[in-house]
Amino acid sequence: MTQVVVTVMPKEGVLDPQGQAVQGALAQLGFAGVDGVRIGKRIELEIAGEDPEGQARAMCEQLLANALIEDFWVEVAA
Amino acid sequence: MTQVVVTVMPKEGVLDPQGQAVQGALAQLGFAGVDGVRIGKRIELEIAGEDPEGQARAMCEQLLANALIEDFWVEVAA
Amino acid sequence: MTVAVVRFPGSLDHDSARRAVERLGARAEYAWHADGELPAETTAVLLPGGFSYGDHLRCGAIASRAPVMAAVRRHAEAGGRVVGICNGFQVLCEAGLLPGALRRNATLSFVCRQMDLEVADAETPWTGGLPSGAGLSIPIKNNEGAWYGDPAAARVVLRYGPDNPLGSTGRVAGIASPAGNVMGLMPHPEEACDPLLGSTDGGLVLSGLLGRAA
Amino acid sequence: MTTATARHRRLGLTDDEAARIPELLGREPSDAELVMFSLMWSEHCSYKHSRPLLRAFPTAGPRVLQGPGENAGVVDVGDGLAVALKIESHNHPSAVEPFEGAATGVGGIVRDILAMGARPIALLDSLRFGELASPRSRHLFTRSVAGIGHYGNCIGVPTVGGEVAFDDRYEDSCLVNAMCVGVVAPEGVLRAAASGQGNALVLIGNRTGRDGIGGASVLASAELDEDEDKRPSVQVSDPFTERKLMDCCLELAGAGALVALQDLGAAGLTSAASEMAAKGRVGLDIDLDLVPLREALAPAEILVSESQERMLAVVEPARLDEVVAVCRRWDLDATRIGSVTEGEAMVARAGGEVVADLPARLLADEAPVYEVPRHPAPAAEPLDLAAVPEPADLAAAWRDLLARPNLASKRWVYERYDHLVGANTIRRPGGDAAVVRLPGSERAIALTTDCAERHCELDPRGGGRASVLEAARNLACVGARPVAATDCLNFANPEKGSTGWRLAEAIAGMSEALTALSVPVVSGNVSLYNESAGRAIHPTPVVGMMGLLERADASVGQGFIAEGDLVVLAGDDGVLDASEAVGGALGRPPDVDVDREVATIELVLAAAGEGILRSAHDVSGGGLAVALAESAIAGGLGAEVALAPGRRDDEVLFGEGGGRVLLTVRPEDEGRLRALAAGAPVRLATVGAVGGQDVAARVGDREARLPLDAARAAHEGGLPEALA
Ligand SMILES: Nc1ncnc2c1ncn2[C@@H]1O[C@H](COP(=O)(O)OP(=O)(O)O)[C@@H](O)[C@H]1O
Ligand SMILES: [Mg+2]
Repeated sequence: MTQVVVTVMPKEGVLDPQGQAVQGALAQLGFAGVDGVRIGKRIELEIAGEDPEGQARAMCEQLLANALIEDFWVEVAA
Repeated sequence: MTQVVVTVMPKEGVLDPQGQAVQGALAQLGFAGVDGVRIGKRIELEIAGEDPEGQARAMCEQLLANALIEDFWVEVAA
Repeated sequence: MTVAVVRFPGSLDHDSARRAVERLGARAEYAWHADGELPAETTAVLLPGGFSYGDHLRCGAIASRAPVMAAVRRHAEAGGRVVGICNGFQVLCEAGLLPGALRRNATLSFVCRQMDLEVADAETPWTGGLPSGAGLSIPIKNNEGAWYGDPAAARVVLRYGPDNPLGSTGRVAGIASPAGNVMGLMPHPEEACDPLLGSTDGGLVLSGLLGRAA
Repeated sequence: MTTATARHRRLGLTDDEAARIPELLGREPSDAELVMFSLMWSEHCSYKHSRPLLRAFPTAGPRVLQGPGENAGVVDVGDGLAVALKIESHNHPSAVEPFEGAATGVGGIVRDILAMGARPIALLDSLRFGELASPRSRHLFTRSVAGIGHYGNCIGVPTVGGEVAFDDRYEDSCLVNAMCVGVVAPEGVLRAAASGQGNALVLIGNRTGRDGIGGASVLASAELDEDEDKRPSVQVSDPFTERKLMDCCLELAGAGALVALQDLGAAGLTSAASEMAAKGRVGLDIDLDLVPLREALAPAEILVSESQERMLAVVEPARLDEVVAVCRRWDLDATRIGSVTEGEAMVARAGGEVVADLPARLLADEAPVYEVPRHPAPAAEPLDLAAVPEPADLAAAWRDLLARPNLASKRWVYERYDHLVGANTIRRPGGDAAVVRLPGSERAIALTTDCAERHCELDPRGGGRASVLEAARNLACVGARPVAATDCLNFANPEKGSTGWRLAEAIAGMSEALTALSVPVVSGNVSLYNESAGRAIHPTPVVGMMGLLERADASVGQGFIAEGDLVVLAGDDGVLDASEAVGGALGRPPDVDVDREVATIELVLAAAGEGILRSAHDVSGGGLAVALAESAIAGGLGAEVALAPGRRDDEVLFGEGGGRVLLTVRPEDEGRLRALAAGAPVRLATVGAVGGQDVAARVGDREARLPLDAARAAHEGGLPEALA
């Protein structure tokens, strides 16, 4: 089993209403100097077998990310 | 402005229905050897002023994470 | 006329959709997500609303990869009529059968509300022959109903009036494929087919299921 | 003190209770047994402080198929249909984590209905929080609403009604009560009684984890500010699994594949299994090693885990494969964890060892019962109007009332709920009661929840009557005859002060009104210890009531219909005591005249039955003026009324109580309406007519006038602005 982390973030330029809302809420709580809040997903998986990174990429392309609105990257635990 | 990344994950032992559902879907798609899928949030922010890491922790405690069911950690871009 | 109403785990509106289709005088048959084929006599397909697979990951994403969707795709590519309502619309976009994606509402909340819609394209089978600009009243109820995409690249069939709480691009409420045989919309026509429930405009949309294949 | 006694106290058992256990068992309990007793004998599971008082409720009636004592009550509504209903609290979990607490509260009540073999068709929620000026209360309120919406929306059961109120007294102890209603064929009603020696005990649904361990005894039966460390791990809701559980269990019930069905709620497997065994007077032999786990757990933990989205079924061996196959098809775990045995022993094994072996009834039925102290509270004094400043500008006061969070439109709440799914919602939230068509029938049911908590604070018996009568009036206003009730008694610590007396008085008052209405209580729930830091909630006996319409298309709305219709006020005068106008539990409302209020309800039902009612609206918070504005806003039509002077103008306009209903009829039907009232103890006054784009009320020579748009802006804007 290899520990793999997939990160999925809203594409640059695609506005992120949730991120904006959180930014507003933080300002309300008194966190003045906060900007550029963006919220994405961190997906942790254990993958068996060959080429866990390649498998993870395939999972992203087939399911985990929507290329129209999201970017993703894959990290494999050393 | 300092680039800060906050990661929020479901606590160990706390039910993660989303992870369960995604694991089931990956199996259906033919990704046999996948296990322990857990899904959390990655929050990117730019923080101005002193001690961005400390500020980010405070944000987690007050808003970004729910200590009862979630763990969080903070990374500051070098 | 037999409309296949597809059921995924977490489908919620299949029963109301079935009743609405039967009101229009057609037969309705359930199709099961795990089956690779639609019922033999299927003439049109309806993907109902709901929270398929709990809306986990992205709404409609997991359902769009279910075995039955291959059969739905073949049906659509052969020119057969397909309508996706709410979660069904999300499934069609995730499956690439319609352009764009459905994102979190601008309100960041679930919205259940009767909506004023207007016909943006009178040439598809999905507006009962109403002229462009004609009005319909159909409820919405969703969390991720903001269509995002290039309106120019899509065939916009229905728009919200000035009140667009979801914040969809170009006030889009429903779009069709270029040929018009595949339709997706966030409003719930099956909730607007019975005078007792306040509106029958939904029947105009669902009647698109009964026409001949385009 | 020995560590053993220290342990039973940590588990929440008194020394007397701990001493009773060896007497009942004839030996010392095993550790697992002690844990099981501590949960089953908690207030939440055993009702040990309230059971004797609950006997006062009327529970019988010709329609009652199942009264209190099962997972939910069931009433026959004709047309070959029965309806199951129940309301339940999830107050303490919601105070700890409002989103998950409220969400799992909905999940729990839905499983209670499911356990009767009924298909859930409607949800309601009754909520109480501190004033919205408090950030904590805003957080608890908005997150609870989000949690209720998340769960109800995701399982596809419409949330068609409920109520929300804000009062300082709920600042530390918010209330989240959820009600569910389901339909079932009378012959299809399932029960929880296990039977059939050798039958299989099957656990269906989510895997078991450390969720909410100790929840029942700790969260629901002790004041929250005691030992923080007693707080169990928070239960996370999984509505997707719940929906599959619904579809699956209903398919199994429909196929007649289940001998008995029971949800796993408080005290988890221990409670579900011991109640099934005790009800069926049989034994159960459970192998804990077979329970599917999410993480490693000790046997005692498996026995009391409150992991959500699980059901326990009794299945004949011959049908076991069929049952497992259906569950697989719904992608649900279904595991045979034990069998029904002879005798009455509930046996639990782990690793080949017996970890518990005791008569199930000791857990389910033999909990100690306590008489609560009943110290009457000193009688409150009627309001001294001289001390209440009279508003100089009545129109401004009217507008302000319409915008008060307690009276403003609750659209902000119910638009976050799918109140339509199922395509049966005939009258949507926002009116006096929701109307839901019974699938496959010409009939419909009406649903409401109500409670007059401020009245209860000042006069628990009168408030108990008022709570029941308002619920019945809300149903009558949509044209539905009240047929059954469920109740959730939210009170403070019954061992302290006058709380025990208030509980008994409220139950007595509720019972008087229920008896007069011939409405039985078929199910209910008790939530005590709703106090902390010395602040106790108002006595809050929430009434959930169901009414029946013979014809689904015959319901009545609260909105004005047409210019020229006459506005008729039925009922007696209101007062400012305990009113929103004075902003709290002040004064003492006059005695509630049950007979007169019931007569008014009967008149409304008779008029609705003859089809002469154009609109009907219960006069509640904010009095006549607010009811008038609500009917005008709902209908998009104004009205002009003139009211008899003689009392203070603000009391005439904003006074509450008196069991009043605001009706409209065509001018030609006024005579018929009066004829229907002839001889009945009902006061009828034709006060004006529908028309124009203002709402205007004259008292003597003083007039208050609001443009409809201004009234709507205040009413719709009140809640969003309080949250902004
Ligand atoms: N928490 C809630 N959930 C769903 N609907 C609600 C809620 N609160 C209020 N409503 C809707 O708004 C209506 C009016 O609320 P309210 O004026 O408090 O009722 P009433 O005064 O008749 O008890 C309710 O009957 C219900 O339909
Ligand atoms: Mg009312």
